[in-house]
Amino acid sequence: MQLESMYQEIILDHYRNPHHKGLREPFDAEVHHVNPTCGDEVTLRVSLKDGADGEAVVEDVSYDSLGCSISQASASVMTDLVIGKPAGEAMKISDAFLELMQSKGKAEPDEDLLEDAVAFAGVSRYPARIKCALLGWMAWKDATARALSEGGQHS
Amino acid sequence: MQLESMYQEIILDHYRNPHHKGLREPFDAEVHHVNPTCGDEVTLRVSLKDGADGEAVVEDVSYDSLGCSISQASASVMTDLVIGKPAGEAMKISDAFLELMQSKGKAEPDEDLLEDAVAFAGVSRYPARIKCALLGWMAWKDATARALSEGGQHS
Amino acid sequence: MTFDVEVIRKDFPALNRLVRNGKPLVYLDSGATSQKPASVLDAEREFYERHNGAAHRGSHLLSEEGTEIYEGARATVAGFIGADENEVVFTKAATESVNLVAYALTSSVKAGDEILISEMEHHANLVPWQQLAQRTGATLKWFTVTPEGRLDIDTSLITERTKIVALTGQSNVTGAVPPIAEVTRLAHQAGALVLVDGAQLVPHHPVDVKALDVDFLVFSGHKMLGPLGLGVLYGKYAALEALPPFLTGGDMIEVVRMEGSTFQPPPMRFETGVPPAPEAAGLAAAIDYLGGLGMENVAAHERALTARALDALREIKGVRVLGPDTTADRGGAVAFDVDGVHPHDVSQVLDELGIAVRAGHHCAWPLHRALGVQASTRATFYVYNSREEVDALADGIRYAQKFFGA
Amino acid sequence: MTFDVEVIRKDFPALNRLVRNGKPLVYLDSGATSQKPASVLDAEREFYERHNGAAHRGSHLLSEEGTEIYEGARATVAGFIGADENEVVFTKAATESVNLVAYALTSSVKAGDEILISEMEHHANLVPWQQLAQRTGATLKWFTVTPEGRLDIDTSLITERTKIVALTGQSNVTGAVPPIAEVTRLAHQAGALVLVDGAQLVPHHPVDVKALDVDFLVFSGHKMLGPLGLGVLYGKYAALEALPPFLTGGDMIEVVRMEGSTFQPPPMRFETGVPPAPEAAGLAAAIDYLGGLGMENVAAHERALTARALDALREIKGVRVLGPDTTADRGGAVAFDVDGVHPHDVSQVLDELGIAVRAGHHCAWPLHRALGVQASTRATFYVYNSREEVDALADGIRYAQKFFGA
Ligand SMILES: Cc1ncc(COP(=O)(O)O)c(C=O)c1O
Ligand SMILES: Cc1ncc(COP(=O)(O)O)c(C=O)c1O
Repeated sequence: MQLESMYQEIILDHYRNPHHKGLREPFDAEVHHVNPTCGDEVTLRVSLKDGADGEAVVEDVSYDSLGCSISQASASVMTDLVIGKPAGEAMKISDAFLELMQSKGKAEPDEDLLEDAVAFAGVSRYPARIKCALLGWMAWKDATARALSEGGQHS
Repeated sequence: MQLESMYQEIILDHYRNPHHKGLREPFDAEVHHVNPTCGDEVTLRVSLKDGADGEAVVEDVSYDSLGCSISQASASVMTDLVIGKPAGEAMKISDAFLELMQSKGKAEPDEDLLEDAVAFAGVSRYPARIKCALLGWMAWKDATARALSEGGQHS
Repeated sequence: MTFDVEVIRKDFPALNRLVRNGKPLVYLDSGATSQKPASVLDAEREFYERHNGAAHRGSHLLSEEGTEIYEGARATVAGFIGADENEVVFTKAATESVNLVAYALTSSVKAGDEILISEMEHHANLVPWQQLAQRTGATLKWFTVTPEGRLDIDTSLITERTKIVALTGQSNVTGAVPPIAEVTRLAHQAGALVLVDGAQLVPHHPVDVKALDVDFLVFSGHKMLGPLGLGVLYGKYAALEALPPFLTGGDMIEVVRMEGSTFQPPPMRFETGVPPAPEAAGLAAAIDYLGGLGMENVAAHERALTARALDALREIKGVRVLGPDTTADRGGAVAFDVDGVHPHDVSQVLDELGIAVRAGHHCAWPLHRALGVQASTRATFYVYNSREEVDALADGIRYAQKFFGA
Repeated sequence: MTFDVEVIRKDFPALNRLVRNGKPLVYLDSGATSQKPASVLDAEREFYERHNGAAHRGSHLLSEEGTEIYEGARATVAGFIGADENEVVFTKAATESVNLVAYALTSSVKAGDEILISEMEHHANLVPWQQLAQRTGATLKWFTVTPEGRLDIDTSLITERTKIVALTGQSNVTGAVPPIAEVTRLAHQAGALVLVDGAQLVPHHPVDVKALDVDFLVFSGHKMLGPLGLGVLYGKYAALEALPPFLTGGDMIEVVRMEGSTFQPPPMRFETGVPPAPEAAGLAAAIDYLGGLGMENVAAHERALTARALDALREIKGVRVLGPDTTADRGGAVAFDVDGVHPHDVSQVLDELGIAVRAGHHCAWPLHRALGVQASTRATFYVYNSREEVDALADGIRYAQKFFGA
């Protein structure tokens, strides 16, 4: 049975007890993303602040979502990884996660960078589920891009 | 070589020396038919008159046409067969010819009824050519039906 | 007539396929696309290896043979549904067939007219009508569904403004079979046309278009043992004749001049380009195969499997079947909700066990909303499915519940 | 690189076919549809026998594999023409591809706008534009042809009112290859879109869409060794993105509500229904086959055959070749007129000798009118044709002349 390689304990934990879930104020941008094949959806808010060096920092990510274990757990892990990070660094993590998902199970994920998110390596062998794992990340990326393009007014 | 079974001498004769060709006056109906795959065309006129028993008789069929040997010869043979016949009898000949064409080379044509037109039996084995053989006949049928429906004013 | 699944299965090469870790394939996704018997694959290949000339186009032997096979397939399809040959139009799929009618009606539908569909339609019989309404200013109306997933026939929706009623012949989610003949009678009284989406009906039940009296019936070859890439639009000849062409180009024309063109009568008017004759040969072989089994027997076999599935799922705590709970007016699509386990997770566990089902809204999103679920897991049955496979499904669902602690 | 026709022919099962009275088949009708190598038929069959799940739809193994094969084929097609993957839309044929663009432009073309085509178009790239003009009130204009069958480029026809220029990449009658890159430059300067009908170009020449810079390129798989039932629409991503959907239904949607729907970005926006993945697998195999030969070599081989045919036909009294008399900017379609023998009769005699050609106007009726003939006989060449077959054609024409006493 290969199920355990996809549904690792860490994923099921995040699924049962998602972190940072629920919509919170204040926020700089809110987006709503949908997975067209199953109707899974996420509403996600990003709040940025100016960091010490003037670079935007992800102050908070809050979300409400409906979806499968993979999409729920992935959103939860994502918030752990990006909250508190400078936006540029968080984007890099997001890119690394995207790359991992497109690797067809063949990548050696960077555990220092991706932390709990390496648990999703097994998902990348199931093309139909990659969209699930990416739903929250894509929403975050979209919301953050919007918040940044709204002229650096992050508070 | 099976060519001779399609291009019987009788067909080639009619092709080289078509009967009743050329458009003539007077006429009760004129039609223009086209074979959409090759652009072959025929303009055909029918003149009817009232017969002894009140039934319409085919007085004249005249036509102008562009087309292959089969379509030219077939139109020529057709005029020989229908001119001078009561419309009902001519329609029967036309139906018999249609049936022969749809027989895939398997019919025993009625030589008394079809006369020279039995020579086209071989054509019925070549589906792409059946339309050629029918072009003139269909035009005649159409023109005659129109002439008849115009209220029996045949002179 | 014996209906021996073990014998039938031998005709389907794909069913020998081993999946995840060498498990035998339990294919319960025929509602998406069916497997093909070898005779269908042979017919298609034989066409390419021996008769591959452009049908309707050449005057050489291959082209003649191609034409005969293509037109022979049209006759086979016509015979299968009780239509005349010139009432059968080949398209690429049921979806194109619906679009063809919806586009061709553009010039005869006006602002203020109404188009009537239902909440239980597949997107293929829904979005094209939204688009027609948008193009013309007509109003889209719809029958809702009852909590059991049956059509809620509010006859007041059929009025003299109704131009066309487009309804599914069998839901691809709940299996519900609406009373088509009855709705058709009402629609015709009001002067409306009727189109039935038979994508899930024609593969599974005997269908006689003359008895149904519908104006248009659409379906796809690939859901009835035939190849992908070929669909059918049946239309009463007069109904087809009243439509202008849709896709235009070669073969469907009568005379072409730069200044304008005229068109062939149906069915040629609606078929353009080199015809998909190999696929038509395959579909004819599929229909021969189904005819050999007998459509009554096919329907009875699926009814038995569906009854068994409904019984088995009823016994699993936390499982709710969407749609009718009995096999009355219900075909073999069984969609369900597992409390606490998302359909994607259910289907993933089943897939790992070798059981192929579908998860999501199955291109029937409004129906899922109406039934109060976001998505569902769906098993669909066909001629090659066995009772053991139904039992495996039930066991698999239990295993998924255990795995996710639901 | 050696190009050994005898070796190539062994890959094509249909070429072993004996025709009329046991004669070997001389297939000179690839312009209508090409023969298929066994590898293409194998790829399609392998799909059905092992990976037949609905692509894009299921979350089970077969469906995953089907999706990978389908998307892999898209990548192969993209690579073949120098496009990006998301610029390749699968349709059922070149004809549908043209119709897709013509319908999708409906809302952006207005009365007073102009659509520019040419007199040498196949009906597939002609009638859809007549229809678009009719729907929108736009004016259809066209380039005429010179007596040699070349495009007569009257640049004054390209104005700021021109919305789209739709031109053939290679005439299916005369073989003439218009200066696409040049016309495209002029059209773009005027702000018009450019669509090229590549049905006879892509199978026979190396094509790089980036170099041509056209906005849309359409072609059919079945004319390039692939299966019937699959065509391609290439579009620059921005050009595709500017188009609304055409065929609507499942898969191409984003969110569907009864009240309205939203749609996916390209290429998904233009593909609805269960995808023709087996045909796509076949087309990918066809492209692999052509890639193995090398498109430069394919073009050179056909050029040699065409030169030989032009030379041979020039020597037959009473035969007139339609179109250019040399191979400069000319592909391997050789249509001709035989004085005193109708094309149907010529082709019938050739067929009796085992030589398959096409007779008629080849879906290019206005071009035939422009060249002053009612119809013609056409031979078209491809990778598997030999010099001996060209010689057989010339001998056959002589025999036909004798038979009819011309
Ligand atoms: C130049 C040209 N364009 C378009 C087409 C249409 O191709 P299809 O029938 O595959 O759509 C053809 C072939 O018939 C052609 O030769
Ligand atoms: C009820 C129903 N209608 C229409 C379709 C569309 O069929 P296709 O994708 O073959 O066009 C389907 C299948 O997906 C269906 O189940």
